[in-house]
Amino acid sequence: MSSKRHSILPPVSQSGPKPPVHFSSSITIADSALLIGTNLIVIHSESVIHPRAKLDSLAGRITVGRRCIVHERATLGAVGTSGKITEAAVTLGDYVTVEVGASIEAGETVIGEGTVVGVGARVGAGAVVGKHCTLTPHTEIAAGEVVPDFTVVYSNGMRRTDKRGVAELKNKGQARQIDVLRRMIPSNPAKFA
Amino acid sequence: MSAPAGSAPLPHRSVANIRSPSGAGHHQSGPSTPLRAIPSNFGSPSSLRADEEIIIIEFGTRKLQVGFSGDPAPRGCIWFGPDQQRRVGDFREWQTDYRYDWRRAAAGGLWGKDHELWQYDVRGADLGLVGDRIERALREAFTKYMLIDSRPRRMVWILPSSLPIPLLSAALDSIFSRFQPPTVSLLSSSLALTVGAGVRSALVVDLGWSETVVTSVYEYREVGSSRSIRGGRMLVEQTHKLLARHLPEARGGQDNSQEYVLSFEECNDITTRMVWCNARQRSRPYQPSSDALATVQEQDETKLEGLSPGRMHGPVVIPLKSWLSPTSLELPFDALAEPCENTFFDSQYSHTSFDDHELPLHLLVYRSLLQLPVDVRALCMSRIIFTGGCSNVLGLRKRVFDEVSAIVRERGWDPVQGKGVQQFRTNPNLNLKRRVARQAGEGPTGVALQSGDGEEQDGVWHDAANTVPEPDPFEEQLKRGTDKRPRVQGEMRAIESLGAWSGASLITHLKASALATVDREAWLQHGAAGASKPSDVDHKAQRQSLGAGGLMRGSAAGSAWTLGIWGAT
Amino acid sequence: MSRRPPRGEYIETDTGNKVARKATLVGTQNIMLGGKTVIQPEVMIRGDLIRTIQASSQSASGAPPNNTAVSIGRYCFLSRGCCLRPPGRLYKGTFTYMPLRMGDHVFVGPGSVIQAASVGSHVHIGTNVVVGEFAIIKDYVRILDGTVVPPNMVIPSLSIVAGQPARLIGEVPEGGHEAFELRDLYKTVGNNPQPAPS
Amino acid sequence: MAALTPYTYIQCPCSDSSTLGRSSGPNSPTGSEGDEDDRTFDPRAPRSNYSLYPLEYLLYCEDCHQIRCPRCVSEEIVTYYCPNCLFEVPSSTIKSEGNRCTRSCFQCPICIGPLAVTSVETKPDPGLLAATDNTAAPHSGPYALTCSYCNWSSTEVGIKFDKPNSIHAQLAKLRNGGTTRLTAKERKERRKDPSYRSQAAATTGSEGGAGPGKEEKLDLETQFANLKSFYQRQLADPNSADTGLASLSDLGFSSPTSLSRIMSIYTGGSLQDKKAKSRVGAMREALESDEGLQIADLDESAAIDKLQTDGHDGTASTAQLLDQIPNLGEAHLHGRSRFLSELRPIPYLLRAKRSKRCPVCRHIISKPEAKIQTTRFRIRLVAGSYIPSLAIRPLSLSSASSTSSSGASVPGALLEPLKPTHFLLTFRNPIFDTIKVTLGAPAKTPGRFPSKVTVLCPEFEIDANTDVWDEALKDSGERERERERERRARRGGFEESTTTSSSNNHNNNNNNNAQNQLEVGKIWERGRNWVSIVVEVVPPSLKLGDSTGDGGGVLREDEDVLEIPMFVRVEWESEGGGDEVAVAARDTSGGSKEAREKRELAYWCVLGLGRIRRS
Repeated sequence: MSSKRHSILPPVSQSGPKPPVHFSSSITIADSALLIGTNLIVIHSESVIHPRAKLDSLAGRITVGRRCIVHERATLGAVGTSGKITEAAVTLGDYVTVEVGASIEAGETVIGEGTVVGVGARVGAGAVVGKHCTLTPHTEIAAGEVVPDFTVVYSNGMRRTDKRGVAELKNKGQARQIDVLRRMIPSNPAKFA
Repeated sequence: MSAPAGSAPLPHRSVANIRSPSGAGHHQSGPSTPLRAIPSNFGSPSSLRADEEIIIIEFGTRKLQVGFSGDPAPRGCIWFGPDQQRRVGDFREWQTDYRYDWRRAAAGGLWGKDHELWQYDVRGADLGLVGDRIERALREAFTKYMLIDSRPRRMVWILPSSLPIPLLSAALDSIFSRFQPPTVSLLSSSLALTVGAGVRSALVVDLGWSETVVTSVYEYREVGSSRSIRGGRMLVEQTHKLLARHLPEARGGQDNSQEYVLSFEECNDITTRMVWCNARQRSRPYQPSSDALATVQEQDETKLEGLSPGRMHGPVVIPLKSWLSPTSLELPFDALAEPCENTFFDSQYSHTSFDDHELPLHLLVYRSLLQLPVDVRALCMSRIIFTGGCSNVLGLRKRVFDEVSAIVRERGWDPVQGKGVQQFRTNPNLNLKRRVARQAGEGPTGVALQSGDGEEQDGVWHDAANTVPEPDPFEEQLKRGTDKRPRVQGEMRAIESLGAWSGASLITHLKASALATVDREAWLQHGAAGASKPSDVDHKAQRQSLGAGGLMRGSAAGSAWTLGIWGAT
Repeated sequence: MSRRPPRGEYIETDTGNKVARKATLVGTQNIMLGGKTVIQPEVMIRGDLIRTIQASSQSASGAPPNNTAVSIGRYCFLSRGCCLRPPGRLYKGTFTYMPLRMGDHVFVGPGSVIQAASVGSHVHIGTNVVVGEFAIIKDYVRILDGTVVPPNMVIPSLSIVAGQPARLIGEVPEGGHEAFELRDLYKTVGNNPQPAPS
Repeated sequence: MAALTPYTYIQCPCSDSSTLGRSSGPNSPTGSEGDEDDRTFDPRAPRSNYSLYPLEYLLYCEDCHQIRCPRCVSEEIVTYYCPNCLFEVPSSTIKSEGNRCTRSCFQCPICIGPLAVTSVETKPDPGLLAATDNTAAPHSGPYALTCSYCNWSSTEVGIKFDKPNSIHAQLAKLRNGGTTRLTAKERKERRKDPSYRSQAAATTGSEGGAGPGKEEKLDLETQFANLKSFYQRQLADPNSADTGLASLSDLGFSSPTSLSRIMSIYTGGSLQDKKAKSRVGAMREALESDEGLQIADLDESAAIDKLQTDGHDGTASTAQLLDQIPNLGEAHLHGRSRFLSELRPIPYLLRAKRSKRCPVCRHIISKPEAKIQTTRFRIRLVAGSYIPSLAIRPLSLSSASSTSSSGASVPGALLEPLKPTHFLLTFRNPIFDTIKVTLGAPAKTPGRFPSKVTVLCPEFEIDANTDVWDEALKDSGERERERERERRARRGGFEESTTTSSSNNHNNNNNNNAQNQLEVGKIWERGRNWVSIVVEVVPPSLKLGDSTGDGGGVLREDEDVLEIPMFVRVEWESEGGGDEVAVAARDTSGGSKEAREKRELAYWCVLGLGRIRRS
């Protein structure tokens, strides 16, 4: 392949209005990330938004905490079952990881600090996931459900409590990962500003 | 290779048979159908035989335990379930969208039945299917857990002594024709348990799945056995009742037709996880008024013995997935003792109101002790072995033990005061005890009375009675012999056994011979029909417990062999 | 080349690769295709996540040849919407990505996400499968739909796995090997596809 | 699950022999009553699930010219290996180690995902940290096994390790909760010094109280060992071993004369000197824990309390308990094995490469290379390269014949009840002789919902699979061309219509001309080594209503799948074969046996066509 272009990136369908954003200066956001909607999108310091990640503030404000990683194709603020507009559609605490293809529906949905939303997992509208939880891949959290801190949801809905007490280590790891990512992902906050 | 094998055409070649398997079915009676060739064609050359690696298989109603002799524990344990009954290469159970539709199965009359290898009631049973199931389970065990090739190996089977012959022969058929063990030796589970406990006599209380069996073993011989339908299945049913009762009434009318509102799998799971058993209540008199309800007992459970005083009735949350809508149920912890209460004790009823086949456990144990001659009883009561799946119900063993000792304290071993003939008939305890009393006295005369209520129990029972005279004479010898070496007896005591499988492993490892040993060629030629009934072997045998003669003849393979106790019926 | 006027939904390279124009390939210079590989629309490959452990100085721009992030063999078939990304982990205290290597005749079902360290040859990965980081999948492996292969899992050859998390549920029978062959499938897509054989 | 791609299952003929193998004595009157009535094979009979196989599971014996299924081959182990670390395991160590990996390969007791060794002190995220580089990692012990899927850690059951390697050995010495356990050997030594007793009582006390008095609580392994040595001591006889054995067997298992024997023995035993013990006469019971006797400890109140406090979440599911291996390191955990705290990491079960022999002629029909890494086979005689493969496609009749088009034209679509539907069966001949195929299918499929079946062309020949190189070195180009032909042929069979099928040259297609309408006895179309015919089925309506006997009014699983049993007979002549096809064709009553040159293969198969729409 000709090495001129480093990517084959078919144009992103920038449908809908361009949402107002409030970015920390230290964030990393790929220019093929997809930000749509009408409400404010807040991204706090050192968070990383992968290419093709989708933040949709149509149903309310989207807030991404510090040192979060939102992977490709993850969707924050998907207008789910409840199409109603809320003040804060999706709120991610600090050190949250939203894995590939995971989707977090809009509607006062909260993801606690240090929680990992696994690949292809779905968090329903209004669900409140506690701190340092692990939602394994393909996990489904029903709308409005409350998941206590340190819960591990695995094998189609089985639950247990994470007793390892490695929260702060995971956060450290996350920080290191972010160091690497920001070197790899060309950030282009200007595009969304 | 054996001669018939050589002469017979290969089964595959003969199209006719393939075309109509059922039609072929008619030939079955013929002892030497050409198609037998296949089995005997499998590695008969002894060179192909595995160096003595004896395989021990314990058959249960719901699981198969398999391992090598000399091992302390089985290598693999295969549970029977609907997923095993699928075709090869059918992986639907793993599809994310697939859920086993238990409601259909339940409607088909098998709520949990498809988790059982067999039912003892063989009427209308597809024995071929039983054979297939055993074969598949065994194959899985061999390839997955034992990692052995398919060279023929000797086998030792551990079977409940009440296994009906049709089932036994179905099993033998499929194993002999599919795995070619040169011989299959049969052991009764209660014996294996006894050996596994290091004793020669014991009262084996097998809290099994389909029924609870109390077997008294004396000097390695089953001298008596009585059973009650109160077993694991009943317990799970009771658990289901309990849960169903606590489910919100908004059950949805469409489900009223359904007898079951929860899946067997789930109830079974909850039973094994959460169900426990109340300790015996000091306060309660032994015979409560028959109008006392199970619920009544709940309240005063705080002052149960053996429970820490500080216990509060905290509710237990149990998630239910198989209900119409997945939910989680809050139950008082004590409620989870009800199923066990109702299944095994039913103490709200007076003990006279039970039929022989549904005796509560403590009565069952007490009575089977009562039926024993004094000396045997003395030994057995201090060698009680609890086994079977339900012995895992927390507190159950102690409860049974306490209840029984209580009865003993109350009545000792004296016959209850019987009045009138009809009462003599209705109240089984009566004649039993009287018989025992007599036997203890002058022995054999007991037989006449005994025959009255022998109906429930197959052959073994009669043997029990009949053996009575024999122990007596040398029991004095025994006493004399052992006064320097005191044997614990006369006091209630429960002992731990390694379990039937491990016991059998010991027996085999020590090269002791089994109850009966079936030779492959002999079986393939005659099947169960070829087994000479113990009675035919010699008439003493009949009088012996355990359908004796099984051992002696059986080991002399070929000539006249029996199915041991299983051939006794 | 994607500058060329689109002549069909696939770009067909001279090595026989068929890459959908609608596929998202990030950091193509770090993606090695063995040839005759089909990449369907909406496939995403993260070539930009390269290993940084040996020389953290070099950035994604100056790419030495050893910088391969994702290497794919011949006759692989990446179905619509699947995603290949190199696995990353902490190694001696620092975080790095490691290359994802894929053999020949690997079928990746729609919507699956692959973060394995290595995928062997003749592997069939079903629909909506998640292969966790640093999983190692050997040859002739069949992964059924919806399976979640946990991180670091090793799947030996000729295995059939399924479940969440994945567990061995069977072995590929002797007669089943030919089914992994993807040449025919290769022909059924592209700008002038041919129908599958009966 | 509405969609269902058509499938084929084949019944290995051996399963009939098994049916017959069951000697039905007087004892088994009801043997295989399932299909006693109708003479056709019923795919829904519960038993058939055990005899049906997809083609790829079947092998073929070239010498017996027979299909061999997993049930009727005899296997031999080629190599043992661990599926996790992929190390080969010498067969010598297999048995002693319980067929499990003795390195550090474990599965999670909670979710059975793989466990990785991670350092406990500086705990890195196991999700991000692979097991392998702990050795390289700077940090040092203690270590734990952690699951990177469900985040379980062996510390939850109080187990930590000093070294990151040879976990298996370390684990064997550890009880849940971290207390060390003694091997039987150590136990013996320790038993000498009194100080141990107290300590033992202490450790065991935690697991529900030690036995009364000096009773020592033995773990299963030790109890077994003690019992074994006890019995051996009892049986050992200085004079002759066999009498020793005899004593147990006879006593034990009640020979008719056992009574007299017992008598003599006990009289013999009554002279009680220590030596008497070792005599035949002294076969006695175990009296103390050293001899394996264990007094049961029935007080489980502690466990019950734990059950209440831990609740449902504290207990293991039946599935989890299933994966556990018997914990020989503990005494009987009667009820207590249910608690999560009792679960232990599961050492990986080893796997084996197996070669397979024909049970009849003992020839090898499948033999993999011994090396673990390779997937090559030395020998691999799969049925697929000997018996015709069968592909099923729903057939939507083009314009020409209207009658019953649409219907199931889309693969996987539901079949309309009571509406004739057509399917195209394509038989492909893999062997290098022309084969003659005869199909037999019941007019009505068995079961509660019989559907009408008509095979339009039940008898036909398929030309040999000539082009060896074609198949051998899969030259795609050639196959391409071939497929091209088929495709166009399918589109109406114009083109290269030549003489009827006879010998083997590439381009001859039997000319079933133009818009092929359904003619009985006519092949739909034919290719180089394949023939496709049409089957017409009329699905039943799945009306339940009056519950038809068993199963009640409910539709059983898969009862809505239209499955037709079909008896396939394949005849061909290996070179030099006399022509008696016509003769043997009719009489199936085993005239085939005699025919030497003529080969014949016959088996039932089941065609799953699709699901029927519920009415």
